[in-house]
Amino acid sequence: MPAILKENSAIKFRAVREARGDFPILSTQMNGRPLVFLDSAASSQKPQFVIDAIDKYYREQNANVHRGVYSLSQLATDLFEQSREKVRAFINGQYSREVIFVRGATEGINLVAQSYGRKFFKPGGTIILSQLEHHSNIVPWQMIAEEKGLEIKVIPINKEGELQLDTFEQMLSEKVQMVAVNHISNALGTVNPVKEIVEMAHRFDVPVLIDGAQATLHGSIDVQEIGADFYVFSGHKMFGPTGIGVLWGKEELLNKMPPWHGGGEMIKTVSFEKTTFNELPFKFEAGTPNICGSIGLGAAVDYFSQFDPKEVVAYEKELLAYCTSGLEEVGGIRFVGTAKNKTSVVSFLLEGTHPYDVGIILDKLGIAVRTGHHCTQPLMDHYGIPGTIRASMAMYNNKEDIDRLIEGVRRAKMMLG
Amino acid sequence: MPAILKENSAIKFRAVREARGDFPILSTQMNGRPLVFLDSAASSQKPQFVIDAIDKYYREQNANVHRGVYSLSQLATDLFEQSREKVRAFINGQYSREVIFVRGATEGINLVAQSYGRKFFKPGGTIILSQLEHHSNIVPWQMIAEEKGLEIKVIPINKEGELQLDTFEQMLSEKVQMVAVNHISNALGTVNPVKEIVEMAHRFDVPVLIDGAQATLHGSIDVQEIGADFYVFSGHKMFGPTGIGVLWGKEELLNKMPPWHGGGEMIKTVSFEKTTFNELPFKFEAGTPNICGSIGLGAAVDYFSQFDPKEVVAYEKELLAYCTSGLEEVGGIRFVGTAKNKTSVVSFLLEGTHPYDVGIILDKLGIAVRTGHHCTQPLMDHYGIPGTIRASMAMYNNKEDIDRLIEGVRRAKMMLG
Amino acid sequence: MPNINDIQNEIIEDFSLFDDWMEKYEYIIDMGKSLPLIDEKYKTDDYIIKGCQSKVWLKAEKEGDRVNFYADSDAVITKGIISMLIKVLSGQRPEEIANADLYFIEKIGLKEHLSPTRSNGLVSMIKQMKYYGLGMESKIVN
Amino acid sequence: MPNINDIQNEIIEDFSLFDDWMEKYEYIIDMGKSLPLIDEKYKTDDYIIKGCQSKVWLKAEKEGDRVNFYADSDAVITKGIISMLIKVLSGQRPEEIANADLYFIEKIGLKEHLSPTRSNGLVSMIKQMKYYGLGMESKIVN
Ligand SMILES: Cc1ncc(COP(=O)(O)O)c(C=O)c1O
Ligand SMILES: Cc1ncc(COP(=O)(O)O)c(C=O)c1O
Repeated sequence: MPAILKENSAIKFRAVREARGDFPILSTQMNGRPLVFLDSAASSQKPQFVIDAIDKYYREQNANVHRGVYSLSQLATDLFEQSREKVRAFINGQYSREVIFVRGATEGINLVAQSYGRKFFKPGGTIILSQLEHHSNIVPWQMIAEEKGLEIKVIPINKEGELQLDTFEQMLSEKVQMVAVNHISNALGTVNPVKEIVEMAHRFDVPVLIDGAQATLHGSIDVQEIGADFYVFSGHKMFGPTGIGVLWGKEELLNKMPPWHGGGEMIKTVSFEKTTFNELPFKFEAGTPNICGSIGLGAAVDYFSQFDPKEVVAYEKELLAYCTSGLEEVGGIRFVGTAKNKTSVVSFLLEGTHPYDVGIILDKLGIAVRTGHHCTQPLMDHYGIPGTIRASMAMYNNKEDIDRLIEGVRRAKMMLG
Repeated sequence: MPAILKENSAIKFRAVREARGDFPILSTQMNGRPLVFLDSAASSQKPQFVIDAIDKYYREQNANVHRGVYSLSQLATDLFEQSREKVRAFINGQYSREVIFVRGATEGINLVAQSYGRKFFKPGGTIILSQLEHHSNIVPWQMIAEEKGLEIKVIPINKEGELQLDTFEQMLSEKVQMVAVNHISNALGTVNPVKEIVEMAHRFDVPVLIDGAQATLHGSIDVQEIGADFYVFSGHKMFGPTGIGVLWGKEELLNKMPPWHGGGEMIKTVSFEKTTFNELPFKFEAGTPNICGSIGLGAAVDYFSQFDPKEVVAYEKELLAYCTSGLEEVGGIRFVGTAKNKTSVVSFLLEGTHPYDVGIILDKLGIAVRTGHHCTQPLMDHYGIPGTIRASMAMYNNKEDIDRLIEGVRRAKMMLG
Repeated sequence: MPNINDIQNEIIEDFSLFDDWMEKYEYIIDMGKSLPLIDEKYKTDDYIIKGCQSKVWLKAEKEGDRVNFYADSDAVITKGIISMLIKVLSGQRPEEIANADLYFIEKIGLKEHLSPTRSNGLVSMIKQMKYYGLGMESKIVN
Repeated sequence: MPNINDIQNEIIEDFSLFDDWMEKYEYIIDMGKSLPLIDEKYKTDDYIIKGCQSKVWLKAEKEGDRVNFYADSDAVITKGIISMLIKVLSGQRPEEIANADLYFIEKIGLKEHLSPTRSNGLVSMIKQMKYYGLGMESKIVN
């Protein structure tokens, strides 16, 4: 159990149903109708609590960090480093210095691919990804694979959209130099058995990066329990600000990796003859960091801890079931991704229509869903479809949102059919 | 003249003296005294105008960009791309697609060093930097120089802290593959003759990167007039949010450079067999960008345009002169950096004291200055000093701030002397 | 052949009859459904303009001093808009195509579909049509 | 030799006499100025603990069952605080040093100087002193 839960076990949690009121944007309108926001997998909305933290930072606390002796700079530094510690607790990492602030999941993956990859990848080796991956967990590996002469292999999925672990097992060998898979699929919602994947890979001493971009919206994570070597995620997908994310890595590995970006903050001493690098986490944080972004992410973690994660999961499951059965009743729906273990994401097609057309009509009705390939073209190619309509739900959604969606899909069916 | 000025020539500017009231943090206290903020070269404070733009974004406009067909996502995308256009106008770039959003100046320099450098640098070549550079404009070049086998040469300075252009001229040859110098020195305030430097380098077809981190706080820039190939700066140093900055580059060069980070947004098509990359600017913007950061930076540009740049410069020169003569009267002051052309930065030492001790005492008096090496260790080594006390002023400072500083330095002198 | 602005004004008049977005979209969808706009054999990568959201195929043919356009999309709303663009531009003289001010789109309230950030392929398609008008055959793939 | 907490309490009492930060800092500065805390020959890179803002040199010597500390800094306020730390920890038994709870720093209102983010070298210095207490000679350079 993540530390954050243990610490909070005495706390009286707020009811999940209260969450909705915390998000100002959910009371706005889109095309003249109350906004129904069902695109949280692309980016979540922000509670007033996080917005306030940002506002307060710029009004009262702003200064550059790690540099000034004056109190304001000390305050900003303390807030920034406290956020690092909050994130550590949220993912139950061992040390806060294992938490590297980056722009988002994408940058975290690039950091590992470039820094770890350039030092440790050997020509002729293999990188294992999965058919479910987001482009951000494909392209960085393709780039380093091409540079260093490695091959990429892909864990296949069954028609429900679940990873085929038996095939994965056969793919593993000493030649494999990295396994990188997502915790939860953004396009389908499949929750992957990451703990098993890590165990299997570790039998061959293969390091594993878990792309947790879609996992942190649904509650805290336990990286030690998962056992991964690297875990990345984005603040904007978990009620936090844009422009901030986290690479967590095992200290031992991060210590062995060369720095990636050079600049201020990441050095110990600089001369034109010889430069020595700083320790973790600063070694990987060149330049002025996104100070306010980190503090906003810390606030998002605090916001989360007001709710009982078990209740969040249960509530989201309820929404998922309600949405799925509602859409079934409409008729002519093809669900894409029907894994047994999935989060509150429903990807579907409406027979005889293009997702874009459905998206346009829903938009006119004030309903925000995502249509298209969801940055998972290889997955769409696998299913032989151009894309899907995806409704992704967070704890701030409610059944009325789903009712509006279902009604909207009915309308689209009527208009397009 | 930058386009932004032309466009605004009919506008009635606000008086620079009104600026101070726009910055909420300047009415707060530090150690029980009204804050005197004199560390704008490290990070500027933010006007309510920028804070409001951020607040509004999260309360009313937030969604992921370039992805959704729904109106909210279109709105966020439009705001994001409008900010790119605002930045283009602010620096008078030719096309907005030449404006690449990055985390800050440091990331911009790393991007060029890694992407341009890895493709075009040839072993045995030379990179020219200057003695004045910030670590962020040294270390990225050292890293790529080491990787590719290049040598770094350094433009020397005279004792006033001005670049020696005659020596620079002698250093130039066909072997030189990049010149990277700052527009304005953060440690000394020296304004460098960047246009001349570019002209000289271009005679040998050597590309030039200008580190403009310290320049944008003092008004708009004209990259076409300067003639540079690359120009980088940070939002947080120009009234904008943290976590956002800009690499501007000539389209022709940017087009030739390979992508650096891989991921969503920067691709056209992805398959496990073959991935094709997107056009400018997206080729260099992998993953979800700092959407709110970019919009905040656009707001900072708008804020700037409320004032007459000529008046800003004149006002800051007045503050500089007032501060310099005030400190002279204290006695025992050694000024470090006395270039003829400098911005409102005063770097100094108080005889017989350590900068840290002075910084601590000023802090107790509510005065925020920066002490230390200012991320310019080679420059400090050049002067044979561990660091300086640096007061850096922006248009929101006033003479009372300087009076408080002078009084504080007197007090420090008394206590430490 | 009526000129570009006559056709635009006609479309604007047609649309002025609609009371709400529903009727308007139903009309666009109908147009998208009814018209065969391009021969299936041209729906290949040679003629594609790729938007992130929907695909567009476009073919131009010169006939005397006129340019004829044939186009299609896999999304029906996109196709409906295309059919209006063809109505306005196809069969016109190159210079007129190149210089056309397509104000009808904004007037009938479809501006959002032609935002450069919409990525449905329509902006690139119009650019491409105007290139043809300029006698340039270079293909822009977006 | 009085024990660690006795000395701490004494310092706290001394400081309770001061009315404001000025007097307090004048006292610390005086301490920083007066004491020769380490032999010049030890102010080398072998004994340095590098803060970003000020340098600290630290040397430990075992004498019987006690550890003596000698230290210095190039910044006088840092040096003044060092002199108090030496007063408290030098000449004590290793286990006591290792286990010492240095509460006086907070009590006299200097906590901020020992924030891990202060980068004046003091935090690393205390860590180093405690390492010596544990009999570990590994040097931490910060
Ligand atoms: C001259 C100069 N260059 C580069 C930088 C680095 O900027 P940032 O830390 O925002 O990336 C700075 C600021 O610290 C600077 O003053
Ligand atoms: C599974 C997955 N991985 C990676 C990413 C990339 O995250 P970001 O764009 O915030 O870097 C996303 C989100 O788009 C995602 O859903």
